[in-house]
Amino acid sequence: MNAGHLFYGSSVFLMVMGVFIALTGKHLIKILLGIDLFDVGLNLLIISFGYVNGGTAPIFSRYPHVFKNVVDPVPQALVLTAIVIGVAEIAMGLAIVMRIKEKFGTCNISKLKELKW
Amino acid sequence: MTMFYILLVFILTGLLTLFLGPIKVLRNIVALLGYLAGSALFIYNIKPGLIYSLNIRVYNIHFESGFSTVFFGIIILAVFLIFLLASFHEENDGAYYLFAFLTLTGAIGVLFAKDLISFFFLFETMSLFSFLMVLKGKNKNSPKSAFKYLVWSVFGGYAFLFGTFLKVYTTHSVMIGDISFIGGHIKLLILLLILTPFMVKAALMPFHLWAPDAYSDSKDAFTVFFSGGLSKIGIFGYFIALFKIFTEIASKYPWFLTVIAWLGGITATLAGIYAFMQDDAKKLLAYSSISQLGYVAVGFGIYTHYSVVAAFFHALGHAVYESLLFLVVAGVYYRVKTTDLRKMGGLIKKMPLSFIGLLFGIIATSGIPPTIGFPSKWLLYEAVIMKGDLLLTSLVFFASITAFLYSYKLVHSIFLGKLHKEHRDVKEAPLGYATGIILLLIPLFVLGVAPGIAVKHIDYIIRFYLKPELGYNLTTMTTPLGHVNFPVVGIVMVSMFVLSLIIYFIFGSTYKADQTDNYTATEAISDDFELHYAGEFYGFMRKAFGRPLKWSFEKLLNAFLKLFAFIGEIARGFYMGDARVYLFYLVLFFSLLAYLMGGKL
Amino acid sequence: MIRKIVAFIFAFYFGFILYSFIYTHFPFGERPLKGVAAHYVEKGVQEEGATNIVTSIVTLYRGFDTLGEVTVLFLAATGLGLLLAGWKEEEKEKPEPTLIMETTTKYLFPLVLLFGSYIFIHGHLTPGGGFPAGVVIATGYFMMFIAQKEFKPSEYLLSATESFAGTLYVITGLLGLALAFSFLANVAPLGVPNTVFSAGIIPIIYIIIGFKVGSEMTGILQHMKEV
Amino acid sequence: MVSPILVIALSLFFAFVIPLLGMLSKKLPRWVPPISILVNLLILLSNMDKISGGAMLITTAGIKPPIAINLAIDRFGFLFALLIQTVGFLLSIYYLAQDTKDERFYMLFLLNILGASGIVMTGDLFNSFVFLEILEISSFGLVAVQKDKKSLEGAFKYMMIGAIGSSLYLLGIIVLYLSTGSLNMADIARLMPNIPDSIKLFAGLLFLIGIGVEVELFPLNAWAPDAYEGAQDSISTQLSSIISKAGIYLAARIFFTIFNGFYALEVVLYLGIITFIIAELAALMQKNVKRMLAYSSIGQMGLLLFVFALISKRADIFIFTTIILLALNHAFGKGLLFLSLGALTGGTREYYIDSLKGSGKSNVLAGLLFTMGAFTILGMPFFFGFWSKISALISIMKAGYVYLIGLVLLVSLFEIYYYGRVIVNIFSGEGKAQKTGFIYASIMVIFALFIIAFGVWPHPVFSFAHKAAVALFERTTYITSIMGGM
Repeated sequence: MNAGHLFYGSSVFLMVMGVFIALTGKHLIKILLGIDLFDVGLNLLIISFGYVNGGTAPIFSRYPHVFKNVVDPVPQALVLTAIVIGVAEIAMGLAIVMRIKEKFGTCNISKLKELKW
Repeated sequence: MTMFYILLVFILTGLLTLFLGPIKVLRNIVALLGYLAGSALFIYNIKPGLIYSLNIRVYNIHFESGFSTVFFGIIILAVFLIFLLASFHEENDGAYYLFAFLTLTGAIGVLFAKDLISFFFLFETMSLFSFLMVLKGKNKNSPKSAFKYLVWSVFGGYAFLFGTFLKVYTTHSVMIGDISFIGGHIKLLILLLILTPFMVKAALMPFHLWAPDAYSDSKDAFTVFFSGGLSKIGIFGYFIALFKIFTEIASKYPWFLTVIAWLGGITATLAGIYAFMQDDAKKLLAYSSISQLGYVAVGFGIYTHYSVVAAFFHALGHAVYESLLFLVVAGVYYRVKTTDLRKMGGLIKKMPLSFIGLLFGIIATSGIPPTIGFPSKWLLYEAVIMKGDLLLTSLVFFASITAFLYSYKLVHSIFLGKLHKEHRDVKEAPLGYATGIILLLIPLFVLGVAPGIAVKHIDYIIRFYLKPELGYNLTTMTTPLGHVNFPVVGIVMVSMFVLSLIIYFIFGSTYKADQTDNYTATEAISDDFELHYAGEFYGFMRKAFGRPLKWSFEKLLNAFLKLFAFIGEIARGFYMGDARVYLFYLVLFFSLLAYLMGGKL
Repeated sequence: MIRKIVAFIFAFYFGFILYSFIYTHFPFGERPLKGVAAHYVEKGVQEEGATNIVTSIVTLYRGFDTLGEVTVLFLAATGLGLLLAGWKEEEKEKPEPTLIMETTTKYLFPLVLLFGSYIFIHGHLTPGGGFPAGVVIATGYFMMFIAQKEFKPSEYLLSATESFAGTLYVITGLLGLALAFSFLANVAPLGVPNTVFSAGIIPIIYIIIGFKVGSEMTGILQHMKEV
Repeated sequence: MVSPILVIALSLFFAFVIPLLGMLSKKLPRWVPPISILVNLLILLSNMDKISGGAMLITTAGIKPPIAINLAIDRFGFLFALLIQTVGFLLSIYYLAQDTKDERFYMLFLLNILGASGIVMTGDLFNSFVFLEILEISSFGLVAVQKDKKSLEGAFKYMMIGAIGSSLYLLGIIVLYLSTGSLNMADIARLMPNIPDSIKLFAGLLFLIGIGVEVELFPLNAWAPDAYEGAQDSISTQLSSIISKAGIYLAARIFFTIFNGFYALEVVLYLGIITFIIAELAALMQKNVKRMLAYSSIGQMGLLLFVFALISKRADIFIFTTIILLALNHAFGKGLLFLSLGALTGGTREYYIDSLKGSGKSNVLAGLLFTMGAFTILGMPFFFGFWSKISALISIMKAGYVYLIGLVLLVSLFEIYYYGRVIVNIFSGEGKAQKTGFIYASIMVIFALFIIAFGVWPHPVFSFAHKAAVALFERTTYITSIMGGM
């Protein structure tokens, strides 16, 4: 069991759980949380991709003394974007769910059956 | 270039009439002028052998004119004139003329097309705008009939397109040209596919289902053009498919021709039977039109020189008398506002010119000399007999009998017998109709007496493809079976008629009665009581033929439609889940693809 | 139940495929820095003057993404506002905040705001930056929403801050276009690395982002709270 | 020189400014989208002759790619940008005439257009993800903006599938980044031969799902009918005319330019035709006209994708010309259909075929325009659809699937059936009298004019599409024009 199993494994596990919850959840908020979990797992996964053995954070606080061994900064920058996007998505989703609760009077996904014909 | 200009003139005329908006007189005049300009261009400039092509980046439009172009072009333009004359009296608006002129553009353009894609383009134009024309139609059923027509004609068009692509794929040429050299049986498939839209247009059974409804539910003036003019495109298509595209059909697949001949025979007979069972004048005429077009298919199916001449001539005749009949009915409708045969009668004194038109129309339909119907029927019978197919021969002869039956029903129900009370003040059909009737009566007789005028031209069209067997000059024809002189036959016929008339006047006992008189023997009946024999006309025939005809191709088609609907419901079920189900599709899709990739990952 | 089992099987199959793929092809920590990452690490400080490489990536190298990201957040805030506009207020029993909560938050609030400002000002030197700073500020407001019953920041002001910060961001980018013919180019002097006044426009952008994210997150929270 | 990056920057600026303007006056915000999009159009048009051969490179942050993000506009992307902005402009005029709307609606609308234009202009893979998210999130908002049951349900379904789809798209980007060390499309395309096949396969799969959701590919398109049906008519127009077009662009860019037709296209080939058949079958018996249009839209997209994927069987520029023609036809035709359907219902949101009876007689213009839209989708002569349909069939033939033409035409016959049914229905019987506003009517007429003008004289469109297709087809030119002569 090395660190790779831990980092990759836990983030993939989060993604799997997210999909599982989104597939089986009945409550809309639960489903949204499943999607969020999926996003979180993905973000963790991306961060773990950036790791370089023995690397440190890419912040050169003792400039001009520069470390040669740093982790990949790009996935971190990307994840920053991805997190914000995830937040925006969930916020939008929550707004929709709140309105659904108001209109349908329920958050049970199997009661949402307006669009069929 | 002229060919292109002709089409342009027609399109522009249509657009101009559209924008002239509410002024009816102006619209009519512009339509007539535009038509005249276009036809003048056609008649003076279109000679066989013109070529024109236009490049629009990816596609090249190729135009070419041949003898057949001129022949069919003149027929269609002539019928369109009759349509215009009648439509002056119709309720028309800008869109009406736009659609009509675009239909004409398509119809004339098809005759010019040299490559199959242009052909398809113009053919679809014609179908599309004639569909819109039917959609604008006169009664509640028109949209439904228009729908049927659209589906059928697009079905034909798509079959044609598929055939086109198969042809292009196998021969690497998009031009209308020979496919006989292709190996394998794919050429038969191509031929069949290319022939389909023409069988639809010419209403050959089993592709006729749209025709009765579409003919009877379109505006009366347009029906004249629809039946008389547009069906000619179907005939033109037979010619293109059987002579230009598959030149060696007779030697390679003779049975295919036999099938066409038989389909034609069956169409002629069955449509004839259907015709005399109709109680609506336009429906009756629609079936009669289908029946007559069946003869044309027989002519093409027999595929000898004089049978094809007969087919072409019959197409010409069909244009003349079918237009005439529809025109008369349109005129009658204009005056009495009905086409229901049970509600008319005794109009002979009120509308004498219409009566004469209808009378000679049905005489021509039945193929009696000295009218235009006779030469083609005569040739056709000879061709059938020469072919030696007894069954087909009897079928064709039987079809002629039905023609007598429905013709008589038509003339009797409308013009003879007792006049209805509410029709006492009916006047003769107005000027446009009357002019049309007179204009059509001229070729009806002239070509009946001197068919050589047209036959000469037809001979030019087909002599390149078939060994000339028919001898002809202006007024006579010689076939392997014999010789006929049409003026002589005509004179004999007329003198027989005069003779019988004399006998009738001398020996017949007549009692003069008013048209509204209820001529019963002893019982006293009030004047309101309708005694006109029209309701159960040929009731015994209906009893005889009705039951076997119940089973129809339409039912089979509906069953097919139900099957597709069922499949559609299943497909629709896919889209009926909730969000989780949709997500499940996504996961399933991922898993499936990943599984299929298997070890490669 | 069957649904759960099937979902379980497929979800795990998905995870299995993913895991086996990444584990064979991208073993953990064994990937050398290459391509753009290597460039950023080696040349980043000289080019942009920020010692925090992630920051210079976020604001400059991939600054266009960040602009998009800010837009997404803005979008979420407006979309939320649009969807929840005209919500019928229901009188709900809200738990009364305790005295301890009320008093603590009153004193904590300025400190949280200060901390947030610190983070975005030092974004190019230390971990952090505009986004975390904005969230920290929003947390301060969130605290106040919970603890203070009557606390209600002016929606007008929030919205104005949000819009103003957004337009400023775009204008900063356009400045680069005007002066250096490239959108979001670093036109300000780079200064001495590892000092507050360095790294050109990075601190400016992060300040703008801090304000923007702070006001947007607060706006989202306020909308949610009002429902 | 007006840099095309202003298209994005100024749209953003205008979007951010809307709340400020809204504080001044309630009337001002609605003028922002038309003005902004008009400015965008002018900027684009002023750059028209500067874009030739390869792609036009526009850097950000003053640094050359692949280090920094860049925009890369070739003729293909330019055509799509122009299409998106044109349709967007028409719709913005349409919203101008609508009654009191929340000012935030205009922001959402503007950002939606921005997201789509960003996708077609960017040269960076991750940047395209960001714009995709802008597009998607604004679409959820726009679909739900009606705030009734149907629209909310449609928006939720769209959101759920869209979120997971775009996450997988992101994962695909990361996989490509890890194996090439770059996020620039041209750079990745250059380095593509060095990537092992198994990674390509997996990344292709992830992209297939991410983009498949956007372009309504078969098992991923289940959200589409719901979202189309739930949204208001103009938003449905936007979904079909703008959003799916951005998806098509992305599909072409990723599967062709980056992956060079590797593997994923073959899946698209089969799925495209399956999508086409299933969607048309589903539309066959659909009673709700709007949902029927949605199915038809999916079907058209399926055909488009199928034709696009033919490139893996035969490399021919004509195939790309065809997909551009199909996309243009679909954008204008479907847009017209949705708008005129809205006019026919008179804003009642009653889309059942029976309730539409006679509406074409009381509102003749809308009825005719609906008919025109149907005709162009059906590929009738004198409408643009004819040329695109014929081109599609020619492409299929060129790729050697000549018997599939029969299948495609058979399925098209279903189209005739269900469109014909609706047309006949709206022109029969008597309907309630309704009026369409002048602006609404003129927007529809402009859509129709596009269709007819392109249909009657397709020459300019052909040459324009051909040039765009060449730009897409020559991927090495694209790569070298971005990365320099490497």
